[in-house]
Amino acid sequence: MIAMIVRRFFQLIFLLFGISFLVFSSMHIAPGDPATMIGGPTASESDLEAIRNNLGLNDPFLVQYGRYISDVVKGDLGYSYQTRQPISEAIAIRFPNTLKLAIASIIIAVIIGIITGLISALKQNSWLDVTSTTFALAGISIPNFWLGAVLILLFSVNLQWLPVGGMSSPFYTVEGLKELILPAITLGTGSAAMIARMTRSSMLEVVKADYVRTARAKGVKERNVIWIHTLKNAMIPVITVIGLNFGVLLGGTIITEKVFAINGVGRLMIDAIAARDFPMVQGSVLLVATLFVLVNLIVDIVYTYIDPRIKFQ
Amino acid sequence: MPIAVKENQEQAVLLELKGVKKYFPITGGILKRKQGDVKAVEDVSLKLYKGESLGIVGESGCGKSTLGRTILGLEELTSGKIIFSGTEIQHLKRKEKLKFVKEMQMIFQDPFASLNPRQRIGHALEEVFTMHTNMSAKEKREMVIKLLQEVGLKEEHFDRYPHEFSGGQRQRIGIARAIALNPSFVICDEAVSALDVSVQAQVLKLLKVLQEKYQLSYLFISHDLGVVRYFCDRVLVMYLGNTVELGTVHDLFNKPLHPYTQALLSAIPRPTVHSKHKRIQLQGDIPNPADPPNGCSFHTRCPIAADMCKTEKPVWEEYEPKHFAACHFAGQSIL
Amino acid sequence: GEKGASSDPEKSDNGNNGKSNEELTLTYASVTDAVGLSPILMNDSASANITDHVYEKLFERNPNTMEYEPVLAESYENPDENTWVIKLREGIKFHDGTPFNAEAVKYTFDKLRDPATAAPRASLLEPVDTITVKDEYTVEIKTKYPYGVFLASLAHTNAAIVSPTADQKQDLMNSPVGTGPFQFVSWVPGDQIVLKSNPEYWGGEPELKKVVFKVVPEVSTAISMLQAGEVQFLDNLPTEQMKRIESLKNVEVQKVDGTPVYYFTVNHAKKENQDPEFKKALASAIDRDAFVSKLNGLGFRSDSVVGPKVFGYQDSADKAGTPYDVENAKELVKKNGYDKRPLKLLTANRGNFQLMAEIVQSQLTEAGFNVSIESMEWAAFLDSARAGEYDLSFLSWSNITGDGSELFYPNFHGDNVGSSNRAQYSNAEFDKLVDSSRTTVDQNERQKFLNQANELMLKNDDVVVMYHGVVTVALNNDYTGLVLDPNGKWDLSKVTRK
Amino acid sequence: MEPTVSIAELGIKKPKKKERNFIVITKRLIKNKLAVIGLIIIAIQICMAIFSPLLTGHDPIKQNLANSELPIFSEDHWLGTDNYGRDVWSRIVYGSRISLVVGITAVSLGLIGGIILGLLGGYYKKLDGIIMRIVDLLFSFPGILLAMLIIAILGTSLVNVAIAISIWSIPSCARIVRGSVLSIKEKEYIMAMKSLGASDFRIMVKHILPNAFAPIIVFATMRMATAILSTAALSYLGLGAQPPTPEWGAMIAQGQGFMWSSPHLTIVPGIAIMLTVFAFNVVGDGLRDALDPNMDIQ
Amino acid sequence: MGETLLEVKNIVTEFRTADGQLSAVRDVSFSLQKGETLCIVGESGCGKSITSLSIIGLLPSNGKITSGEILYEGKAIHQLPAQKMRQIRGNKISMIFQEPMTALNPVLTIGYQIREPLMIHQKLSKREAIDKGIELLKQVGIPYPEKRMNQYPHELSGGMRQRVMIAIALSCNPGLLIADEPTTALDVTIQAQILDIINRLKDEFHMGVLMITHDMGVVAEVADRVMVMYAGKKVEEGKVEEIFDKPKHPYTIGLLNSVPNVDDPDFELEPIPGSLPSLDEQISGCRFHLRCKFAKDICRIQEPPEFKLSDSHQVFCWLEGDN
Ligand SMILES: Nc1ncnc2c1ncn2[C@@H]1O[C@H](COP(=O)(O)OP(=O)(O)OP(=O)(O)O)[C@@H](O)[C@H]1O
Ligand SMILES: Nc1ncnc2c1ncn2[C@@H]1O[C@H](COP(=O)(O)OP(=O)(O)OP(=O)(O)O)[C@@H](O)[C@H]1O
Ligand SMILES: [Mg+2]
Ligand SMILES: [Mg+2]
Repeated sequence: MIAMIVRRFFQLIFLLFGISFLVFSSMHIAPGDPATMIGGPTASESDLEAIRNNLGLNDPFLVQYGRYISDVVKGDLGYSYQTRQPISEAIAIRFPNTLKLAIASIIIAVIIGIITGLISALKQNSWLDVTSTTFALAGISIPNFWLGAVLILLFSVNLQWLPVGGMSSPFYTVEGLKELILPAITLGTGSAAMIARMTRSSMLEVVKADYVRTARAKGVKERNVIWIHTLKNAMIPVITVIGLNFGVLLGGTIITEKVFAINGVGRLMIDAIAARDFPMVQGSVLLVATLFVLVNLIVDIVYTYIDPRIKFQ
Repeated sequence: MPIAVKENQEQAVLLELKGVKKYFPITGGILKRKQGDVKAVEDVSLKLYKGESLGIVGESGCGKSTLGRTILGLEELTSGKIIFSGTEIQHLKRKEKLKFVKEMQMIFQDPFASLNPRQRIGHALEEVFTMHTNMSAKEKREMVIKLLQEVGLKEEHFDRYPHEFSGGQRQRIGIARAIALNPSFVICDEAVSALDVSVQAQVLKLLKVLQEKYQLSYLFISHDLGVVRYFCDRVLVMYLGNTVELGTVHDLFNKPLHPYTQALLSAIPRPTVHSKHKRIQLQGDIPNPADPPNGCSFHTRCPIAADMCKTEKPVWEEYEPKHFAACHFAGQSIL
Repeated sequence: GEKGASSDPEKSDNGNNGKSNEELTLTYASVTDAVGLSPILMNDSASANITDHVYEKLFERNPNTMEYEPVLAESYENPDENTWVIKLREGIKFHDGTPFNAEAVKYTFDKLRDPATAAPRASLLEPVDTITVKDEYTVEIKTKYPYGVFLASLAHTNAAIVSPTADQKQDLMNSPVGTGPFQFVSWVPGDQIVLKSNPEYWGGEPELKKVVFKVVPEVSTAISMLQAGEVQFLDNLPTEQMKRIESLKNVEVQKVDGTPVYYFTVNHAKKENQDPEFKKALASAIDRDAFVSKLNGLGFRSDSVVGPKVFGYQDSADKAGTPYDVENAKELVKKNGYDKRPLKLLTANRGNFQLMAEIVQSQLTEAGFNVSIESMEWAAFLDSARAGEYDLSFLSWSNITGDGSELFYPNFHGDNVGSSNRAQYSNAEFDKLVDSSRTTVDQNERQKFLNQANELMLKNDDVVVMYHGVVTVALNNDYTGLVLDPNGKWDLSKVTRK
Repeated sequence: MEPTVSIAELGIKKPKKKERNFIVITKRLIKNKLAVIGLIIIAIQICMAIFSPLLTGHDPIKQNLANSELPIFSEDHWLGTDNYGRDVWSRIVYGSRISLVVGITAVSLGLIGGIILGLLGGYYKKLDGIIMRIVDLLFSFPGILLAMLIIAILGTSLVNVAIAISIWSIPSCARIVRGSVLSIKEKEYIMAMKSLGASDFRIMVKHILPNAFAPIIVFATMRMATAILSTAALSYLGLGAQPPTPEWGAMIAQGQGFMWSSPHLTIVPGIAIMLTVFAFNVVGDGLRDALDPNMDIQ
Repeated sequence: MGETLLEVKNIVTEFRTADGQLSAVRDVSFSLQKGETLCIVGESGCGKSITSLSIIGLLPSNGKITSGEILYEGKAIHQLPAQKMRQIRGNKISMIFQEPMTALNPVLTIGYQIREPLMIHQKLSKREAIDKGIELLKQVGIPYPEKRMNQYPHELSGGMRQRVMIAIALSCNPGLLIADEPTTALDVTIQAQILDIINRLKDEFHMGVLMITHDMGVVAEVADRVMVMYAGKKVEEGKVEEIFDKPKHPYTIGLLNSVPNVDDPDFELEPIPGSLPSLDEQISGCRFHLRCKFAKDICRIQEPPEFKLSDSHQVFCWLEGDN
């Protein structure tokens, strides 16, 4: 296991190199000039030139990239073009919110997804199955901004049960939880739908397995047949989906963060892209890639707990 | 007597194996370095004569299939020589090998698994000609229909999918595909094990008929000794990648030299209620092929193992004419 | 004039009634976060909204009289055209205790001018030659040439005075220190900035004790927050949501005719676009009245490029553009075969640009032109427009200083083709008029030059003014006293509870 | 040694009606009520796209500022008009062309890329490491940046949006295909093809690919939905269809500002997208079930 | 012997499928005494497994016993509510399934799986169940049973897994053990071990064993009585000697002639021509007549009734009617 973690770590380094080069070059190829974004639309040529020189944007591409990489290797992610704030600090402020949101919505997604998936699998082709399938598909098809706006209108503006947006209280307080509910639901529905569908098909496969029949032949209670003998086996592909979704969520989800005024990594990245704040884009993409690999690693470790057959050399 | 008939042909060696080894590397560690080998086939040498059926028996996992696949070049040879019709074929490139592919064919254990479930069987058979000949579509179709008839199927089966056939029929298709290019050598890798006794009997008959007709040589892999006895001329017994005994059916079944052969023969459940055999109970399970025991690989389960068996590897010797074995106590009964 | 929306006499439940005993607090929702809080280094309106409350400038334009009035300055005189002697107000202290004096002014302006600073708006002081401290409270500034827009420049947000000690000690970008009515408390980047009242403010401590600038990127969410009472104040209300906002019971909308101008332009760098009939045909094809009716009251009509709230305006220019006449346009199109030429209409996909583009595209099509829209996000748009990769486009300018030269020079002067002159407009006669307006100190003279320049553009149909912006805010009914400037800025220092 | 029974009469099942594979699958599909509903919706949509002019009395881009924001069930405009006074129904009908075309193009391009990567990675152990790292890279590269890059290089056209979306699909498609290839290539019929001397290309294309079809089809229909939603998301970010071209995603994005005054401007295209997504998903579900060999037993 | 353990009377088991109702088991009756081994033989797909699953009540969800009854120790069990049936399963009747590789749950330890029935039916504490489990593993000849308790199925060889299955099946000393091809997937040497264990335990606990197989060798080895099935029907039943020495039904004869004899090199195979009809095929008369060399007119028209040849030997074939 340790060996696997170490190997993944090496792979991660290569991946990050690749990603950073890709991001760096695409930011340079894409139209839009960081200097204009700092100087504003009416900045004069001399103003822009001063800004460019100051940021080193007049150097050749490879020189800029080399400088960036050597800083990163030294542990310095650089400073924002826009705010001149250290990138690591900017990310450190946003990441906890994204993390909270990602965890909350994956919890919601897992609970809803597994339960609906289980129901539809156990009552295959019944009206319950059709209903939950329909719900799952509705969940996957509703655009997030739409769902978010409607939830806000309903629960925050009309009923006034929950705050409209923002995320300022610690998650363990009542306020903190209230702030999380709507965005987590908005964000979680898509993943819930995926998890539900995965659970359904995986369960349908596993309930056919011989060992489930063995369990019944032993006289095991139906409840235990499902929860002990079936579910654990069915979870293996579901875990992959959960992991993939969680990885994506951890990278921040622009629309939900925007709609609920959450100060998260997704918005940071999108704002940085819009403002051509290269170092900030780099920093957030590297964070996302790292998280992605990390989550995959965790998923793989979870596998070994769920399925003893899986071993990592 | 078939054996007598084949005595004359013995001179014509079709296939010769010399010291064939096949190891599968076990990799591990951070850099996926090689950590050891599964010694699936360990030093096999033998000759196969034209028109004969050579049976290979042995416990599951002892390397029978690997040997078969290695001969066909489906697995890369670790070391040794494979000589087919006088040509060493183990190092040939794919292009050069195509010629031999036509000569050497294989019938697989699971007739269903060895057919592409999404291909009509007619097309599956046509594909063989597409790959190796320049026949026109019409010629191919005619050939396929002839083939189908040859194995007892009909033209109307041409457009069916594998799942629309019964197990026996599917195995016939597998046979048709194997004989399509007029091979001289066919490996049957447990070709009848998946079939039910009554279907198995049908297929065995068919194989025999074809052998007569085309002078085929079979390498017949099986763990059913009854079938082997019925079908083969000579038998090779393998244990944990090693050849332990080779002899004619008659010799081997009547005078087994190796204790493992003896155990195997005694363990066969006889479909008769009267002559209850004394069974030899082997203790323990088959050792891990990645970590075979020293000395004789069978010593861990051998009832007559002595100290020397634990340290010294027995040599492959011809104890009687055409009857080989590798055992320090060859011929000693273990009952 | 100032238009107040009809206020609802009923007090809303959503307001801050419960908090009446506490310190008066106001929360403002901003679509974007501030970039930084140093007037020298920032150049965006979200930051300006904050720095305007923390720092002060030497002068400020009175939104009503549109005259420049001294703030940190007490008075000024021009011994000659190139010399400005400014007397400063005495006894003012920065929030960190540093006294405000001539040194501070010199320090600030020198830093702004220094190329090493790379200040985005260093060009504000580009004509400045020397800055001399005459005494504790007097500075003398010499310009390289007579500079008529100097007071306007000094009234610009980016010309606010910073505390020299603070600037040397800390990064003003994230911990600003000025002389203003509010002082900085905290900033969680991306989330919110908190200011509190300055008890030692020379103009008297504001009643509003705490201001929270909250980042709410989605406007409709911000409106929901306003409705739910989570925020009390929004500005820059979007056209599409006006109906919704105006229907809210707990909110009062203020609208003021403003300085921003939105115009349609051809790419003047292309020869075929300089054809007067082509420009005339375009101008006649665009029905500005129909468009303005779609703005829900957030824009008003005037053909003049220099708007009514901008220095240099004369009401004779209101109708000086080519009037809408689709038949005339069709005729010109047919006559000159303009329909055969595919035209690319470049637009940014934000604010009302998209609306303009769609409506105008439809109107031009009606007249027979062959126009296709290409919309882009802001940064790419600015780049493409600057490079002149378009035939037609919409541009805008929200004039902070409210001076006509500040509109004409960056946007249309030949010097700035390739940078801020995205219309690629280059006309020697026009350039001369604008130069004169800048180098003349006599304001009446300047007015004349600006008007001539304005009329010149209109006569040639160089641009078609789509509308002039109406600046808006929506404020919770419990509050009053907010001052809204035509340039879109607002002042919270006089805000009180109703 | 002559066989006692004639071979021809051995083991022949009674000949069954010859049924083409797709007929069997269609039959099974038709038994699935949800899938049938989905198929009907898709059929309607295709009709909408092909016969748009016949289905609408209005020009989808014709503005009428005086008649803007008419509510649903207005006279002459049964789905109302948008804020430019354009008929919502005709925009929905014409919009189906783009949504379907973008969806199908994006998914097919993504499939091609994903299948190639997945096949190579799954089949050749040596390429697997590199290909999976490429896939990881594509996974973590922000989609928006990718879209911007493509649009920066190629422009803001719809085709390019399709390309952007298709590139998003590649990594997941590659993973799915690779997974199937890994298991299929161990199947005995692949070994059988090798023993017959088939080339790797033939094996991959003729024998592995058709058998990986079930997961690919399910993925494709799922992805079709995601693709249409992604155009919406891209339009929302300003990278979608260029106005005034009607496109559902852009319609939602534009209507968002009018959610309170004219909610139908978001809800109508929202429902259109939802129905499509729903239809493709249930058909995908149905197809998967129909292709499931387990159904064979019955 | 003598005490009747299980009685199956005229059961019919049907499947609801896309092609309509299909009968997999057609009117099968038999009985089993305590301490006796009954083997069911027949071609693959003839309904052996479905018969046994009908008894233990674990038919696939689309299957149902549509008529007939099953009596265990004289009490009907085919209509018991799920709750009651659970108390019987694993306790009074237990089953070993066809595939040792897949019948054990891969994610649960051997220990857990063997403890489970003990704790459910014998209400043992966890500690006691562990001890009993170790005891059972020892009985079926698994080396180092303590260690095995904490291992997972994939860490065991196929033979060991099948032995674990047997240990589980025997854990509550069932009165009836159903073994569905318990050795098909194994090699002869391992197969021999397992058959020995079952035989030994049968004698020890006086169980009834219902063994399903199509390997005639195995039958000869373990059976007291044999029932031959063809296409869902019982075609012949008798003592093992009767079946092997005096097979009456042409199908039984064909089956025996299809097995190569290891001990007789000159034995010539005589395969039964044709193949098993599919379930939905409508066949009038005897279901075997299409493949029967001796089929007469009546065979094609009317189903043969039971002909008793001796107390223990019955056959369903018109040919017997002639004698
Ligand atoms: N690709 C492979 N990689 C690693 N080990 C392998 C591979 N193929 C086979 N082996 C191992 O080689 C040994 C011999 O396998 P092989 O399939 O030849 O046995 P067999 O005699 O055919 O068994 P069976 O009767 O079960 O078919 C086994 O231990 C097997 O696990
Ligand atoms: N769930 C099901 N739905 C429909 N038909 C089924 C189902 N399960 C089994 N059958 C059919 O019932 C018949 C009897 O099956 P059964 O499993 O009893 O055969 P078997 O005699 O045990 O064969 P084998 O020796 O291969 O195990 C077969 O034709 C099979 O296809
Ligand atoms: Mg094998
Ligand atoms: Mg069975």
